[in-house]
Amino acid sequence: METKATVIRDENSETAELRINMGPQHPATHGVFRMVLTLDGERVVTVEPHIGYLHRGSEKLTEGENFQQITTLFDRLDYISNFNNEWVYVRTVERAMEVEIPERAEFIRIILGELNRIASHFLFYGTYGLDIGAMNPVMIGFRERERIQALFEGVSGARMMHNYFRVGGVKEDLPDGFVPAINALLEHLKKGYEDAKNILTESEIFIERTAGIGALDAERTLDYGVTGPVLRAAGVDYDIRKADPYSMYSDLDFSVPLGSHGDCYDRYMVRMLEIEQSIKIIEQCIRRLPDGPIQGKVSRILRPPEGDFFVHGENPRGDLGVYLVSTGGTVRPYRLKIRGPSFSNLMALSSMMEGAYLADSTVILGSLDIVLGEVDR
Amino acid sequence: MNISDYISIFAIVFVMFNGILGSVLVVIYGERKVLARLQQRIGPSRTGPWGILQTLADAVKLVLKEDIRPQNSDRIIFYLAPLIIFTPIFMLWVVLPFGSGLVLGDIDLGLFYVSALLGLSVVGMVAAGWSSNSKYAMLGSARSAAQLISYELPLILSILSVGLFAQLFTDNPFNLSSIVNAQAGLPFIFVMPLAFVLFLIGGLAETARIPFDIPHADEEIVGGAFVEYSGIRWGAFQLSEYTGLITMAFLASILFLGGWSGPFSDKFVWLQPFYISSKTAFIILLAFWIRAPLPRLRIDQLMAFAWKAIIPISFANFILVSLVVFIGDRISLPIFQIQLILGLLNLISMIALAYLLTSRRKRRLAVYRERWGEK
Amino acid sequence: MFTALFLFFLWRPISLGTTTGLFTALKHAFRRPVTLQYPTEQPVLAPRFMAHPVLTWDFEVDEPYCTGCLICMKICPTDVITVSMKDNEKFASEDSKRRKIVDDFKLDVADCIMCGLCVDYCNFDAIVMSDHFDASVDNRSNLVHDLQTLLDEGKGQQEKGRWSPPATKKSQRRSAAQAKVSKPSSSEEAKESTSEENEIETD
Amino acid sequence: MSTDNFNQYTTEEFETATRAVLGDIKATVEPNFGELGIVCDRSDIVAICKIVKQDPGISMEYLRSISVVDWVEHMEVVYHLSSIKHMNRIVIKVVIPLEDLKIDSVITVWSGADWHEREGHDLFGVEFIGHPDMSPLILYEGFEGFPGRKSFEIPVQETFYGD
Repeated sequence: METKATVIRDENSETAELRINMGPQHPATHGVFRMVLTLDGERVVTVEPHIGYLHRGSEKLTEGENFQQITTLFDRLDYISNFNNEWVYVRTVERAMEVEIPERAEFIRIILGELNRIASHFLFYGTYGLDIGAMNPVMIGFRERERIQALFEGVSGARMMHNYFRVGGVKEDLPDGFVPAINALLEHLKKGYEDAKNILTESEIFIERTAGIGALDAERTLDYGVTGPVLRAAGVDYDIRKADPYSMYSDLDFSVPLGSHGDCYDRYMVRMLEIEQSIKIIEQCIRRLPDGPIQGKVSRILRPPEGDFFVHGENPRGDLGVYLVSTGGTVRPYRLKIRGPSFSNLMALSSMMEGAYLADSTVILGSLDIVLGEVDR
Repeated sequence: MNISDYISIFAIVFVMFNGILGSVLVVIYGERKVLARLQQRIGPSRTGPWGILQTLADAVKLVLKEDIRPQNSDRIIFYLAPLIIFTPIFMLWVVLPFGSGLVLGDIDLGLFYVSALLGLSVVGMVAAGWSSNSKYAMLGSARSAAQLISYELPLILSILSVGLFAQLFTDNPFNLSSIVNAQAGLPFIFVMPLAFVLFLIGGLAETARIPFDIPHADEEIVGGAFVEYSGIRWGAFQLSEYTGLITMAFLASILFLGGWSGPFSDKFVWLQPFYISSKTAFIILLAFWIRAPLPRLRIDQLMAFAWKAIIPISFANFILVSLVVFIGDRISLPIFQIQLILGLLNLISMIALAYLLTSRRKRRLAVYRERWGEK
Repeated sequence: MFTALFLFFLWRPISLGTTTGLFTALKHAFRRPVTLQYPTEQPVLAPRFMAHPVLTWDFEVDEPYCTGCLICMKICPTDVITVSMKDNEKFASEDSKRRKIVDDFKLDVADCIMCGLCVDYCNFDAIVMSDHFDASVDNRSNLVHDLQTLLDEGKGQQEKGRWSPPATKKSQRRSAAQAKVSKPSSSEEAKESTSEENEIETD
Repeated sequence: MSTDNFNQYTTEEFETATRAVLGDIKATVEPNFGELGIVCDRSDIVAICKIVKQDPGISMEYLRSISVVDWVEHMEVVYHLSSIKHMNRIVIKVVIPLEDLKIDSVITVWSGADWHEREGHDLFGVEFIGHPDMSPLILYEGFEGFPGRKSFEIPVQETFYGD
């Protein structure tokens, strides 16, 4: 459990710190992330994160696209939870244009968004298992995510880059036979969740590897602007779905799992319990899914009024915020700033990692569950 | 020795060598297939029927690949390191018996020879890590040096306890063939299960397999000591890894599972290699199974596990076996009774250890329960 | 008896979390593999599956639905579509109601992001997303599809039933989507909406 | 922290509370699309940030983002703050002239300002005084120009269609 050990040194011997370069091509950096570690033996002394290898200038690109086209860019930010990204963006424009969204569209969005959260957390589960050295989790994680993506394909026509949410509603109505399909899917997911839990949650080696590793207390976590499961693992009750409810979340019954120690194990547990909660939310939504239109009254050419709008939503990784500056009457945003949760979460990395073992560095990085598409934008 | 002797030795060595190479191919194929099944996959299925030629295709690819040496590496040691690892593992097979009399060199100090050669591969690892001029390789070799040396002790202590116990049956207790003969009545696994478990743990660690694959740790140091190697040299490392696994399983089946002995093995000599290889295969399958769901330990936890748990237990086990053998020999108990006493003692100590382990687990789980409630 | 006692004392180590993991893995070995043997087993594609866009063919008049109105070109986020229009000869001979018809249509699949916006914004239901997902070729220039290829592919899609004629499809979707009152026949609506919706600005 | 004290204030109460807390500092405080907008001078930014973070009634402990907006004739730095205790949000806007693109860093108030400020420096060339490390974050070393600005032209790359 103890993370700090005394380093015994022979005063006469000469030692030098070892600087190793992890990434951008490294199996455990989750994409093109690079960190320069200074090691004292097996122990990490300092960490220098380097990002930007996936910088595509998304913010700049939005200034050249119509409001309808920007959804496609948001699909490619956090490419694990595409629906959630699109959702925050369309909510921003809806907020600016004061569009009313039909209830059915809201429920469709919640179902898809929560499913995407489950898919994202399953992917986290898999890669996290792999970061720690276990092989089976990644297969279970991908197996379940694959099932969810097959459903997404039926709904939106694409497995990842959906472009399905529209300002004012969604693109098409749900396909025939969606409700039986999603009920069957939820049964599968529950079984898969049990499998997943059996392999890692109570495994002694897993607890040994994660409990007490990379711990940050609530105050410091918040100081870095960390959000999402990482913040909730530190015990801060901040879930935008509860704290600043959007869509129909205020009507739905679910709880926010909270950790207490803020270490890697708590982050893992928070995510796993969020899968349970998301399943609960989806079940409620299916029960309450009303008939009716799926598209509010919006003109086909979007011209938000003048002003600046900041809208945020709870992504699987945390608080995704979109800051839209509109000069009014134009079909393009003047400026669109994206506040990615992974970007802020990654800032806390170096203070989590100092003093940990080299082997823990991948465990800590994995527990943040970053997506580089969103960090670099 | 005349020329025909040399030719026959050469022929035997040639057959042995290729036999091992072939079995490595089979084991790698088997690992991929078994792991795939444990993960609800199919595994290799395209090359040949059921994909049986997949490892062969991989081997051919490795041979044809460009052989790269990093610029500032130490040339001689870099090229020598694969050989240093490769050779001792193959030299081990000289003394390993496939059946009664079916052994190349049936030397008296077989166990001694085995434990000496097992320790050699660490030299190759360090050489490879040092010469490649890569920090990842260096870390990997440092890790493997620490790990291999730590786990050599329990391994050798459990081997020694087998030799000690074999004393009761034979005058030649360090000879592998006579150890197998000693198990004709009752395989040693029933007499000293504790030593068997220790041997398995030590063997997993020696061959650097999950949960002890810290020297390789693909997610941290990307392959460890041989990260800079490519082509056939990398293949040589991989080959010796898997030969190591086969050797460990083979040794376990010789020392604990009764080797070639089995039903009718005396009457039909051709059954003997079959028995020993199926026992070996069983142990290898066990290693595959363990590999599938378990995470990897951290280096400090691994060392703590070795020095705080495994090594004291090995010593205790060794002392226990020697006491029982010594006293039993002195008061000239029948062998069956000695076996019974030792087996019972072993069982009791295993149960005690199991409780120790679970109480440790309770402590560990207390953290979990306190945080996340009764699950 | 002996075994039972042994197992009784060993139940605790067997109930270890790590052991549970081991047995869960073993359980997986007796389930059916989830692998899809791709080239031999083809995936079942959803009816809405989107690969790159292709053009549809009006079998009644024997000409493309596309009038070359450029709206797809304007709405495309990655600018992969290049269209030009010409006067329709069949309109002169009163075989067709389309005054203009597509002259040339180029689609660069290499840059296409398969978002489906062109299908959404097409006023004439002339575009449909194909299900041709294995689009790899050995030269990039083969990824630039011209009008003829797109129409041929579109015919294939129509035969597969992945597209329904505009009379049913668009009006259905509109009524479902915006609960509007149904509009008069499609050609008039098309003319109206062209003038209105061509406003989607390129700059 | 429990969910009980969410939205402790109404918008008006929050506005008056914030005004009272700011005291002598010259700043306009008015609602800005669902958030409370503060427009202030650039010399006061650190002082204001410290006040709104440390005051228990406002308690803006969470810095959501720092954005730079290029208005061609001047730049604007926008700070989005949020309180997790009270669930109120503040947006602080500071105008800085093009000739002197400098503003005090708020990294002493929130450590999370680190990368946001570096990004602003990368993309817009705004210098945050007091930030310990202003090296490029998402651009490579030696990149010419400021790609976030309106004046930056995105270089057009010809697609290579093979031989």
